[in-house]
Amino acid sequence: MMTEPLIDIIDGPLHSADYKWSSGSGAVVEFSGIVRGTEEGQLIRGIDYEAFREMALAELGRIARETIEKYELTGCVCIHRVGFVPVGEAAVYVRAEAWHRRAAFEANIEFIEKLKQTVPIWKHPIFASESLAADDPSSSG
Amino acid sequence: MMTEPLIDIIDGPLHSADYKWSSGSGAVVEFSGIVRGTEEGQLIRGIDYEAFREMALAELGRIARETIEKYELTGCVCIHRVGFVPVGEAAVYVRAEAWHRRAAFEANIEFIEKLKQTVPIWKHPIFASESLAADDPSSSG
Amino acid sequence: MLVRFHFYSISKELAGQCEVPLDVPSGSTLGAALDMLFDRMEPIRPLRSSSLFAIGTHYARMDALLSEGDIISMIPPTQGG
Amino acid sequence: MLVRFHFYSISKELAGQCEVPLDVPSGSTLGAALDMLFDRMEPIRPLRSSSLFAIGTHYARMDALLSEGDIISMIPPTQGG
Repeated sequence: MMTEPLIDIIDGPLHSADYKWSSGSGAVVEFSGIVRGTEEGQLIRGIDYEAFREMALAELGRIARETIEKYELTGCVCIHRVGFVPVGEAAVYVRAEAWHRRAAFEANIEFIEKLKQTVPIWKHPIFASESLAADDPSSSG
Repeated sequence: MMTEPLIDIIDGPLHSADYKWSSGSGAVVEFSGIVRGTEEGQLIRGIDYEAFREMALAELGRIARETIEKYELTGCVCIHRVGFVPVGEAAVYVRAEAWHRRAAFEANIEFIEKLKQTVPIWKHPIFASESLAADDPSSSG
Repeated sequence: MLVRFHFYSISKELAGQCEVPLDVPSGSTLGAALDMLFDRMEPIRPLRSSSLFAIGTHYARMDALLSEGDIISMIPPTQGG
Repeated sequence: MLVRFHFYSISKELAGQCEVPLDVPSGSTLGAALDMLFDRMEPIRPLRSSSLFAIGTHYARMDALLSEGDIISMIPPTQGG
């Protein structure tokens, strides 16, 4: 029986340990993409992610099923966060499980490449300067 | 300042979520090597790992420092479990953190290759048949 | 027949709205409907060549035939991950 | 001078013990000490070519000079990970 992927788009913090791995896996490779502190050389507070949710779920599911089949994965998880993600927190999590580690690594790398190409999710950096201006009472009226 | 690795050899279950990632990481790649249910075609209950502990720690530290330097890692964790590890549980955990995901993936893959080559740890599979014999009162007296 | 265009990210910002209904001739292709859309909405024209388009939740080619009520999403370059 | 050999895994099983002390001439190399060891301990001889050897916690070459009290570990092919 073909492995079913676990795919989700969530609005709050990502807890990868919540997703148990499958029996039958010999290698589990996990990737977490973390929001970095700068965007185009400027300090940011975080990134606001926008998604076309139904299609993003459909695309992630399609990529997952292709990857499971190609690499004979025993498990596959992909969770993408939307809304505001502060610097230092994970915006995306991909897990590939396989009998051998090489398949798990290659599957994970390929999953993320494909995710970046076709999944309808966009980012809007929130610059540190913006937030400081917004927090400054002297500039609010 | 060079990133310091976190290296350990432990006797009980491995909880990778206990090791927080570093600020400054944009990509976190984690590998868990899970004990599989068979060894040389025979069902097993688990694997008993034996280590030359001081040297294994020294070798893991050496590999970690080499990998950190080569891939400019912002974080590096390696935990190897010793003693009996049941089927389905992780025997080894490697994490590489970097600014970009490619470095984190390559570093992790290389770390495990090196670990397998030089770290003095050995495995002793505990076959299902052995355990059944040991559990069987009719064969114990 | 009526179809609806949905906009996201930069296409939403430039369109100034997230949704536009459009009456197109029955049997229109996606490409023909887009020609009509971009004729009317000058601000999003520069994004056409870099964007993909989906009918429902699937990417579609320009020769795809539209049906009454289709939702066509304009997908500027994605940035997930 | 006295050095000690430590055995692990299959080398421990074949040696039937985890540690063997050996008196070797001052200034002996690792290779010379191993020749003495394997002369005495026939059961572990088949493992020599596939094993590495460490002095303390570092892998050592056959021409490494031993010191009084050194601990030499016989490392059969490793299986971690």
